[in-house]
This record gives sequence, structure tokens and C-alpha cells, in this order.
Amino acid sequence: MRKSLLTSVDSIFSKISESMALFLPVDDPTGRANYTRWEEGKKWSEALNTVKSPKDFFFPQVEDLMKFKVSGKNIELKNTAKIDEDFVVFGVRPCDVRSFDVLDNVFLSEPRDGYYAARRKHGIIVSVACSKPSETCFCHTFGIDPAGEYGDVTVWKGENELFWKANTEKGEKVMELISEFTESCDDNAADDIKAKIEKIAEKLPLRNLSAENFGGDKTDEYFDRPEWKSLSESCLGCGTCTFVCPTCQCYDIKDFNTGKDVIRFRCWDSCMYSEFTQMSAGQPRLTQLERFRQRFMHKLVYYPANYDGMFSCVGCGRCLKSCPIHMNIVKVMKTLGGKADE
Amino acid sequence: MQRITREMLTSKAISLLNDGTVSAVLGWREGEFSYDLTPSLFYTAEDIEQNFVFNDFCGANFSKYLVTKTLGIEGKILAFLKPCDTYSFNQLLTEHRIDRSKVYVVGISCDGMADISKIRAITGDGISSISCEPDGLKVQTIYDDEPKTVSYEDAMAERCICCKSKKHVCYDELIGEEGEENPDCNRFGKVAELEAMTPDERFAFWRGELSRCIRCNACRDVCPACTCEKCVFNNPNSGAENKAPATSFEEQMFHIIRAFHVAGRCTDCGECSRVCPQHIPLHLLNRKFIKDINTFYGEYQAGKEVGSRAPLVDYTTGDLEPGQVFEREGM
Amino acid sequence: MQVNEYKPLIVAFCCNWCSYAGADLAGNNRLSYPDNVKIIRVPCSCRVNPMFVLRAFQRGADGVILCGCHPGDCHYTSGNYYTRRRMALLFSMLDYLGIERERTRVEWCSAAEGAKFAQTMNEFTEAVAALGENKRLEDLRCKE
Amino acid sequence: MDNKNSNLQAEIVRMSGVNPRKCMRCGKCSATCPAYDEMEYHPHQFVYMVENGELEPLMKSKSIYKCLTCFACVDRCPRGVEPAKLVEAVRLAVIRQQGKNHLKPEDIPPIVDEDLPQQAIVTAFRKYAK
Amino acid sequence: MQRIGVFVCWCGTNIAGTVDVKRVAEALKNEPGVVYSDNYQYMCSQAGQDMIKNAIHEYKLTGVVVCSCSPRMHETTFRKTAAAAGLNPYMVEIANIREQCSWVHKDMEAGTEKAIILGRAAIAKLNLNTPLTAGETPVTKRALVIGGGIAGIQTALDIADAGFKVDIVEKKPTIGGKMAQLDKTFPTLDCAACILTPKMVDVGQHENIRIFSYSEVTDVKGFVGNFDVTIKRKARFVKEDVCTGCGLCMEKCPMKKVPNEFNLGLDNRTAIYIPFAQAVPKVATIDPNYCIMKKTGKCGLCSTVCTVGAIDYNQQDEIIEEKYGAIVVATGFNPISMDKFDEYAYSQSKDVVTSLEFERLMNAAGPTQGTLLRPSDGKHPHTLVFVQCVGSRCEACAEKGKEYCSKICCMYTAKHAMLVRDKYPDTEVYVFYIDVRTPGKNFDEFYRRAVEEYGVHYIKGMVGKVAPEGDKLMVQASDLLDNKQLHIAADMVILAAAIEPDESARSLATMLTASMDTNDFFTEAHPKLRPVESPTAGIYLSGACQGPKDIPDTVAQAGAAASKVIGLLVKDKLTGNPCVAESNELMCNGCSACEKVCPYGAITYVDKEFRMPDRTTRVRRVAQVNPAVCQGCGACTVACPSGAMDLKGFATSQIMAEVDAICK
Repeated sequence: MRKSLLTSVDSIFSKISESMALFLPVDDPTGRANYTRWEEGKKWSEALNTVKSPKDFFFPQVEDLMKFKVSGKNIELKNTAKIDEDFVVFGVRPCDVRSFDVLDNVFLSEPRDGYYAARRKHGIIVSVACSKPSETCFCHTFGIDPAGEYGDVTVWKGENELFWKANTEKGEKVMELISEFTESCDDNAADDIKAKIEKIAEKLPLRNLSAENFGGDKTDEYFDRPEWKSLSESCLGCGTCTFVCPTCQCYDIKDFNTGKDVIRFRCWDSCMYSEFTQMSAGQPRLTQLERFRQRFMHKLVYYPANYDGMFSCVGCGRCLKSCPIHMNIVKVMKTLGGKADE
Repeated sequence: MQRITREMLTSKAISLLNDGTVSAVLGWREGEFSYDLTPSLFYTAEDIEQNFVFNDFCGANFSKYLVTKTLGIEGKILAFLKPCDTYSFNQLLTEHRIDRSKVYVVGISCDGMADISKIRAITGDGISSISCEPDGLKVQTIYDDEPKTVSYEDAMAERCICCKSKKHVCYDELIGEEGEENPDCNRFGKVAELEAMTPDERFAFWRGELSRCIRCNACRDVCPACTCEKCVFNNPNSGAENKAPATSFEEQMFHIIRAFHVAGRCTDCGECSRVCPQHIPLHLLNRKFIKDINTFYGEYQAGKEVGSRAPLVDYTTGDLEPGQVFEREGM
Repeated sequence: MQVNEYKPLIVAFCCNWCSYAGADLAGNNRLSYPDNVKIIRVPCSCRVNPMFVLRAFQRGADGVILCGCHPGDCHYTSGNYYTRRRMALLFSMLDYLGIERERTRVEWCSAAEGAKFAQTMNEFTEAVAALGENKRLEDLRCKE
Repeated sequence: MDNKNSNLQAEIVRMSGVNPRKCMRCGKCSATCPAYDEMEYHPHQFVYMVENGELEPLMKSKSIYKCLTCFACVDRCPRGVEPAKLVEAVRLAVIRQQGKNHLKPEDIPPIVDEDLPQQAIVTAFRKYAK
Repeated sequence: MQRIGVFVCWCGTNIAGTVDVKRVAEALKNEPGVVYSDNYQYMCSQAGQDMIKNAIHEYKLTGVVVCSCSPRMHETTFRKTAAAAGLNPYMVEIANIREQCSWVHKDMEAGTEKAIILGRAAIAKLNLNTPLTAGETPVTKRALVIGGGIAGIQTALDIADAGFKVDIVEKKPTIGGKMAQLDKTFPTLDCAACILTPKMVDVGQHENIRIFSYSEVTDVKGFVGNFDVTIKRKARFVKEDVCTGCGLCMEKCPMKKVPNEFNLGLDNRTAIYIPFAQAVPKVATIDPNYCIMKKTGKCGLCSTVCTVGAIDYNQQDEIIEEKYGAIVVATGFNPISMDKFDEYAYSQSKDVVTSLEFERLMNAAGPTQGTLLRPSDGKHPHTLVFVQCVGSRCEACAEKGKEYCSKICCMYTAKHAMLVRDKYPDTEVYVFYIDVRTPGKNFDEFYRRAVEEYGVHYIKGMVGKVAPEGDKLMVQASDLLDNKQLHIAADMVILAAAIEPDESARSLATMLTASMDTNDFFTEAHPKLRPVESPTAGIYLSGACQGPKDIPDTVAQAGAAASKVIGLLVKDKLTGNPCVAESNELMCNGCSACEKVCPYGAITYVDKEFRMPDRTTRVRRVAQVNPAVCQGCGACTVACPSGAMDLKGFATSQIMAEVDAICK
């Protein structure tokens, strides 16, 4: 474990940026944090969470896959994706780091998604422990420790110091790069901070939310539950929850004709949309109830069924804060899961 | 604090349910925390007694729900509408989107709703509960032992601070006092401020705002004027379909066209800005159109009268020329 | 002639009954205007959707002009009155977003006003050329 | 028309808020005028003369003071020209030319005689104040 | 995918002079969908057209782009060419590379580049074209004329003489209108009744004409060729087919104090009445507001004396529905009310009358049998003052008068003045005028005769005030030329009241979806070129409902309207313009925005049951375009927020494809 002065953080950022792109949460004028490329003058945000999750780095909202040009009977293909440089994402919260595992299961299992894989290969994740969790946090439900060690490097933030620990080879490389600003310290140096975090975490209102009633074998139990009607009835069908969600991974592939050539790109899509996975015969889920149920069943039942019981929610709480009508996975879990035992 | 109390609404709702006037009640259902209420339909008195909530976080505009919720139901729906909601409701009646006979409107007076993000900015994160007390909102966080008090004034949503009207333009019954229109609300102040900037400044301002857009469509899907059966942005044949803000152009395109489509129909309810996860001040686009319409073609408030002709489907032979738009501003 | 002279791309929507005929008259009278003006024929100026205007800018136009019958002379009696309101509001909005107001224009031009048509196109092209390339409403995907 | 005259003409038009070009020469103002016989120039001529910039003879003429400001012409004019307002503006122009722009409080007592109606005093204030 | 043929025209050197046509043809060969591209000296020549036809056959073309002169010039030519080769004519697009390219650009390089781009845009559009067929609708071979004045009479006669059925709906008990009330007509001074009543008789007896008198149009549905009209036949309490018009009932009717509207209230009539001797149909009508039987249930005298038993006190309003192919509006005019013109003392003195009242006072069939007597005391008047432009050209007083010139007053005032002086040389006649307007054949001569031969005093100036004083009317006026004020002690003052459209016009216009100007005159489809048609197809305008008119103009317009109607009715089917709007009902919200901007009333709404995406059924309000009425302006397509409205031939996708091609 190494430590650095909090005051030297900008020098550290500057150092990292010399050799690779560095991204970190920065507040915009309205006080909302979003990941931004660091440059001189950008300040690391104090905010717990960014509005958009860091999944954007590996699975961007819009990503050009290739270009092609049709002239006469010839089609000329051009690969536009150029992902060959390392980059650092700093300040990722433990829940968000876990979300990459969720995405990895999907994109890195066969058939492997080359674009995603390349980004994962080049991305270095520096996680930062959550010193100030919010009332909307429920990562504990999914076994995540807000003070735990995640990513390639973990950072604990103290009053005046940062404590650094490399978890992977990629992480070691970064630590080496900034070694001039850090000094070695006791491996227990961050324990105070961890304890403090745990103490706060115990007070979180959603601390006792349990996912044990959910899992891969529960399809029959939940699919036809009458509560879906009242839960989904005020859903606007917007995509806010899916777009701020770190684990939602649905996308659409579309062509854009520039007039000179055609760009084939993919972009996030949302299972909440009535046009989602529209096919010539229509869409598979006809009502908002079905679409709403799909999202939560996927997070709590289908995904665990596919990936060894792992849930595809990490409890970051973004959807709790941004849903226009305040309907969210916590309300769904409490409404359905609470009655499962009866 | 709202002068209307939960009990006033629940007793009204239960009596109307019991005497058969309505078969369902559109109201607010309790959430996890004090501020995260969900609009919901209540069918029984028990449900209302247990779960119906009314407090300073009941900002959602119910009028749009009535478009779809009145379809699959026998009898009437009781809708509690705040003054601003009644304008949207009227506008939807004008556009034949709601069957008036299916709705029992109870107008409720409103003292302005609170904005949780303004409260959070004052108290910090970790809000475990909020209670509405006469002297202010008592906010308890997990980081403090004692609750912090936030005044209603400090907590009030921007759209409520410059509320255009406390008057209900439509109701079957009224609870609370009827208010007045407020022509001095200065709701165009920020628009005028932007107009006074140089084009470069304006461009920089909007670039900064719109670049945050994540195209989640919350603004559109909450908007009571956006009730199209099929939105042009979802329609692959419209020539305007776009699912993601692929470039800065598409960010601009979406918001310009959306504002244009609701121009003359937007009642300025402010829901678009309320729901934006990135807090883009989308209402400033709509207000620009409203302000222009008022100055170019005479005062017009969408939703004020059912059946009124929206300015964009109307004209006079003496209208000003597009080229005069800038002359008259002396720019 | 200069080799690398900047030539703005102008898209002109002309109503079939007045302005398109006015453009034809300009041709009959050999009244020249820049070749970077490209005309699209529409039945009436009121057929022009704001989306067309934005689309033109997206695809690389530097200026968009709508031409229709003079108010009161619309072949369809009222079409251009609606155009007038729609475009006044649209242009004001574009200006509000910081997009140069000189890039958009509405001009009334009758079938007899060939000279006016040519003159308008000359002036408009000049005004747009002075602004340079459209940067604020461009779509980078559509540029080389 | 010389420059000074055209300035004066514009000034009178501005003060009166009357557009003399709207006159279609029907003469109904003169036909209806109760002070017609007292006048050298008649209401329809006032309008015509202002429109043509023949201001000097008009301003010198006593006719403009014969107007009772009864507004019969204003009421009857089919084109909304409002000759009486024009007359009032011409009278004002005369006063201003004489430099009597303002009425000082100390000027008032001598001009107020006992028989002068209140209304006239108020009118005087209106005329003299800018 | 289309198979497109591109044909680049040289137009001699007109195009080829500044455009390298061969390069254009070569460049366009590679555009999507193009399978053939060539150039030729004169594409519009027979040889050029044959070239197109051959290519259509040989290359199995589905569409043709001609790069040539303006589509306004030869679009029709090339569409016919395509049609002759079996192609849908709307699968032809023209790239205008002459008027809008070669003729305005001097540089060969630039001209060629632009021609290629214009060709590309036409190809891009054509790729999205679909064959269009103009819709056909049958035509109901019957016309409706609303209004039975001289305009309606003449229109009906002209249509009926051409062999088509015509119905006249007249709200009064008889046809004849204003002209029946007139005495003599200018400038020939022949008697109005002498020339009108034979026409009325013709109408009454014409086998193709039905008269619905004492009737009103209450509803109009449908569109050109197929109007469904509801007509209310008001109960006249006399069986129309039985009454012989003998007039015995009028003699016996005890209620004799009903103001006679035909004589403008200058005398009285009975409660059962025939408006005037030559009325058509000559059938009595009971005025239920005055009939003692109708009011008290006790009388029944007329029923007793009627020898044919025509009286039916229990008659009810009858509603009939009829189909028409064309509708002519001939609702005419009325003089405006003089109530607001206090300065002329109209309401104070019986001797101040309007010109129409004066017509009755001079008419041999009028209340005074043609002897000019003052209404107040029945004495012969010696001094008469005519005031022109009362309420006309009155911009400042919208609540009093009208902004426009009523057109007919100058001439009828000259007529009146002349007739008075002719009949009573001992009278002094003054006419006060602002301008005397006499454009018309023999009109100015007529006016000059009044001055020169008959000694009428024409005075430029207006009357300011009329004050009754004893048995005289003191007229105060200005003489602008002499620059003096006049005071005339007159016996009568006659006001040339402005005329306005009949009060029924506004509601009728709403029913017909025909547009009106701010003065409630019907608007013509084009002020110069289509003066007798309303913008709404199938609606025609006749007479003063379109604007102030004298009798010759009215009759001329009536004939013109009739010929337009005949031109419509001779067709068995109407072929529409195929480039019309189309509503995608699945996307329509039913918001009515399109309906509000449609200048032709082509859009209606229906409630229709739809199967929704979620498999439920729902009744939704959706817009439907009537292709027979739509003219294809496209206003609705932009008003529609959901894009449910599109315009065939100028579809959103097509215009966007053109934009894309141009901006490439």
C-alpha cells in the first residue's frame, strides 16, 4: 500500500495524462458529475456517483463499428474502430467496478465482442472507496463492499491523504508511473477509513434489502405475479433507468447514410421502449407491463440463470434518483420479494 | 408547505369512490423515502387509506396519464389536478386526446412543490426522511444526528418560483382556494438573459447544456404535449429517427424539433426540466417559443381555453415577416 | 478565377407557383446567380418542414432559403401565411441557440420577379459566404 | 418644401398622431364644423395644408384659434383622420415657436381671471407643458 | 429497386453551351438505380421522345429522369411520353438544368457540376416515387343555387338550359331578390320588373328547375361532385301545390297591419300574403307572427274563403336532403343599417330615406303608386338632397360602416336624381359626392346627362348634419370647390347606404368550408383568373355575395358561374390531382392540427376501431383526406407533429432524399 497527499492529486493526474488518457468524474456547472477527460484545471468531483455510469468507456452509447461504400456492384469496407491505446478511468466506485463483471459475462463470452474486449484490454480502472454513501445505495444487497478492493488500483480517500493499492499488473504499472508522488505505507493504513465507511453503511436505509428471494430458478414464481400491473402502470416508458444503469447492456445496430458512405454503428437501446427489438412481425413485448417486467426479471432472474446466480444489478442507486416517477428495482424487490415467503 | 392536506384528498377520494362517481383515483403512492412518490391508480378505500400520500413532492403532472388510463376503465377516473396540470389537461381536451366524460377533475390549490435536488444541495446526500413542518422541511440524513431545516422557499422548484398561474382552468370540484393568474411571474427572465447574450455566448451555453443529453427520452415521455401515437424520433420512416445523440447535430436536432412540435401547445408545465437526469433546462427552449409567440402574435396561453386555435395553425395577413424577427429586437 | 475560393452551399426551397417560376424567369432573362444555389421544388412553401431545413444543414448546407408567393398571393390561399409563422419561430429559435441568423432566410418572390430572385440569391450567397462554413449545425459524419 | 418646413410638418404629424394622408377629401369635417363661418381656412383645408407643408399661412391664420375643439370632425370623419387633433398640434407648434414652452407657476396668477373656467386652465397647462 | 433511365437534353446549345451533357449522362450512370443514361439534342422532339419510349421497353425502366428545361415547360410532355410507353406518368422526374442551370451560369465546369447534382437529386427522389393514379369520383348531375335574386335566377336558367337539373333555394316566399324591388335600371332606364319578371316566369316554368322558396340550407356535407345538402322548407301554412295565387285570402284577412317588408315597411300588408303581384311561385304564405289564427286559434277566415282548400294551419317545417354535384352561392347583399348615422337623422325623420326605400317610393307598384310623396305628410317634396357614400369608404368607423366602395351608389343616385327631375321639373335636386365613379359602358354619359340635361346640382363635399326643423330638413354641408358651407332646407334626404353581404353568408360559408374576407364577402379562388370559383372545389360564386356589383356585372358573373358548373356537370367522373395528402391512420393522433390549416376543408375526422400493438382494440379519432377536395399544398404535413400526414408526389422522404443528394 502506498499513500499520497491529497494536495498532490492534480500532479498525479497530470503525470498519468502525460502517457495516457485519463478520465475522472468532474462536476458540470449545475453540480452534476460526469466522466470527463482530465486536463489542466479540471477538478475531481466530490460526488458519490456520476449521472452516466462508466460503462460508457467499454460499451459507449454510440460506437461506430465500420464504414462501407457502395459504388456500382462493389462494396468497400472500412474498419473505423481504433482502440489501441491504454487509458485510465479514475474514481470508479466499487458498485460500478462490479458492473464491468456483469458486462464481461455478456460481451466476453462467445461470441466475443471484439470492440468491447479491446476497450477492456486497454482500460485501467482505479476504484475509489465510497466515503459518503447515499440513502439510495444498496450495493450490500449484491455483496459489494463500498470500502473493498476493486479494479486495477483501489484508492481510499482520507482527510488529507489518499491510500493506493494495486490489485493487478495493469495497476502496478500505474502505481509505478506515479511513484514520485506516493510513498510506501503500512498495509493497514486505510483500515480506519474502511471502518468509518462500514459504520455509515450500517445506517443506510436499504441496508437490509435482500435479494435472496430472487435468482435463476424463480421465473415461474414471479412471471405472472399480479403486482406487475400496479408496479408498471405509471411507467412512462422512457429509457432513463436503462441509460443511467451501469449494467444494462442492450443495444441496437443501425446504419447512417452520410451520402458519401454508410456508417454502421451501434447505440444503446432500452427494453422499456415500445420499438425495442422491433421486427417485421412486430415486437415481442407488446405492453409496457411486459417491457417493465422484462427489465426487472432480467436483472433478478434471467441473468442469474445464465451466469451462475450473479445478479445484474449492483445497487448503485442511479435509477432511484433519476426515474421521473420514482419507480425502481427496490420497490419491485420489496413488493414481489417480500411476499414470496407467504 | 401545502395548505391542502392528505386527509382532505383521501376523504374526498373515498367518498367519490364509495358513491360510485368514480371507479379509480389517480394519486400519489408512498415510496421508500419521503420524496420518491409514484403516481398511481387507487381502486379501493383501503388502499387509499394505507398508501395515498400528499406532500410537497407531488410535482408530477397527471394530465398525460389520463390519455391512456381512461381507455381501459369502466367509469370515471378521479384526478387531482394542480393549477398548472389543468392547463395541460385542457390542451389535451382541445386535441381530442382525452374523453372529458371519463374524468372527474378535482382541482387542488398548490403552494409550490419542492425540488429534492435543491434540498440535497443544502443538506448533502444521505437523506433518510423528510417531514413537512410549518416552519420548513425537516430533513434527516444518515450523516447527522439532528434533522436539518430547509425553508420552503429554498426548497421550491424553479418552475414553481415563477408559477404562471394559481388558477384552475378546468375542474368539476375544487379543494382549497382558487388562485389568480400571475402575469408578473417573470418566467421569461432567463430567456431574455440568453437573448441578450452574443450568439457565441448563446451557442456555448447551449452546447454545454445539450452535450450532456443522454437521449433517455424522459423529457418527451413525460411531456403532456408529446402524446403522439408514434413519435417521429422513433419512426424509421420519418427521416428524423434517432435513437442516440451520435453527434452534436443530433442533440440539437432532437431538442429543436421537439420544441417546435410542441410550440403553441406547450403549457409551460416544466415537467421536461424536472425529469431530465442531466438537469438540462429544457423549459428554456419551450419558453423561447412561448415568448416569441406572445410578442409576435399576441398573448397566447395554451390550455387556457378548450378549443382555442394554437398560433401555429393560425395566421393573420399582417403577421410579421421572418426577417423582421431580428429587426424588432433591435439587434 | 480563384482556385480555392470558398463556395457556400445554398439550398433553396421554392414553391412551384411563384418562386420556382421566378427562378425560371431569371433563367429566361439570363440573370446569373451563383451555381452553388441548388433549388428544390415544393408545391407550396408551407410544405417545407423545419426538419428539411435542419436536414440540409446536417448534410452540409451552409445556408437555407425558402421562397414562396407574396403573402396574399398563395396559390393555395393561405399556405405562405403558415410558412411565415413557422419560419419566424424556427429562425428565432436557431438564433437563440447561437446559430448564425444570416444562414436562414425567407423571401417572397413572384413568378414575375426573376430579377428579384437572382438578386436575392446573390445577396444571400454573399451573406452566407461572409460567415464561412456552417460549423454550428453540422454533422461531422457527413463531412469528409 | 424646405427642410425646416418638412421638420415642422413631421413634428406636427408626430404630436397629433394624425396621418393626413388618410384624408380622401370628402369634406365631411367642414360640413359638420360649427365654427366654419368664422374661419379663413376650414378643417378639410387644415388637413390638406399640413399634408402639403403649407404651414406658415396656417400658423399665421386666426382660423386655428376659431376651432372649438368640439371634435365633431373627429367623430364624423369616415377615414379616422381627426382634424381637430391636427389643429391642436398646429396651435402647439405656434406656441413652441414663440418659445413659450413652459408655463411657470408665477405666470399663472395674471392670466387666471375670475371668469376663466377651470377647464381652460387645465387646457393651458396641457398646451404649455412639453 | 427502381430501374431508372436518365435522359440528358442538349436543348441545342441552350444547355450544351454551358453544360457538358455527355459528362452529365456519364456521371449519372453510376447513381443508385440507374440502368441507362444517354443524351440527345432535343429530348422534347419526336425523336427524343421515341428514344425515351424505346429505352423504357428495352431496359424495362420503372422510372425516367429527364435533365432538361423547367418541369413547368415539359413535365406534361414527358409524362405523356412515359404513359405512351406503358409507364406510370408520375414515375417521371425532371431535373431543371436549363432555366436553373445553363442559362444562369457561365462557367462550363461549374454548370456541369451543378447539372450532375440536380440530376442526382431527381434520381434520389425518383428512387422513392410510387406510381400514382388520380382518383375518380362520380358526379351528381344536379346543381344547387343558393339565393333566388337575379344572380341565382340567371345562373339557374343558364345551367338548366344546358340540360342539367337545378334547384334554387330562396329564403323569402318568392324569388326575385333586390332587383324585384327596383324601379328603373341604369343606364338605360328600362323598368326592372319588365326585364326581371319574364325571367322569373321562365324559372318557374322550366322543366329542369325546382324552386324551394321560403327555404334555407341547413347543412352541407360532401365535396365537389358529391354534396349532400339538407334544406329546411319552412312551413308557410299554405299547400304550395294547391294554392292558385288568386289572392282572395289577402282580401279577407282581418290582420292588415303587418309592415310590408317588400316595401321596406313603408306600408302594410296582410298576415297571409303574396309579396308582390309577379311573385314566383305565386303562392300565399301565412306570417305566423301576425296571423290571428296562429296566435289565438280563432279566425280561420282565409281557410273559409279559399276555394281550393290550400290553407293548412298545422303545416310543419319539412327537412329534405338532396345530392348535388355543384353549389352556386348567390346570396346577394343588403343595405347596411342607418341606425348609427345619427348625423343624418335617419331615425328621427321619416323623410330621410335610403336609396332602396326611395326606389319603392318611385315605383309604380310601390306604396305611393309611383307618385313621389314625402313619407311623413304625403306632400310633394320640392327640394331633395342625395348623400353619397353613407357608410362606404368608411375606414374609421368599422362599427358604423364599411371600408370598401359599394360601387353601385354613384350610378343609382344619378338615376334617382334624373328620374325626379324628369318627372317633377319643379324640384331642386342636390347630390353631395366625394368622387363620382362611373366606370362602365355608357355610365359616365349617363351621369353627365343628369347634370347637363336634367340640371341636377352635383356638389363635391359631404353633408355634415341633417336636422329636422318644422317640416323641413336642415342640411348643413360643405362645398369643397367653392370653399363654403351650405345650408339647404330640404324636403327629403336620400342616403346612398353602403351595401353588405347578406347576414346568412357567414354561416353558409362555414357549412360550405368556403373562405370569406374580413367583410364577409366570399373569396374567389384567384382574384383575376378564377373570379367565379371559391377556393373550395365545387363551390361557385355568383353576384354580390362575392363583392358589390351592379346588374350587368351580376348577370355576367352568373353566366360565368353557370358555365363553370356546366363544365363540371358534363363530366361523368372527376379525375383528381393524384399529388394529394394522405393520412397514415395508424400514426394519427386525431389532434385536428391538419384540419385547422387545410384551406379546402379536405380533412375530416372519423372514429375508427383499431387493433393496437398490444392486441387490444381501441376506437380512435383519425384524420382522413378527401382526395377529390385536396389540392396538394402540404400545409397539413408540417402541422402534423407525428408525421402521419404525407403528400404524395412530394413525400417527406422524397424531399429529404433530394436534400441529401444536393448536399452530398
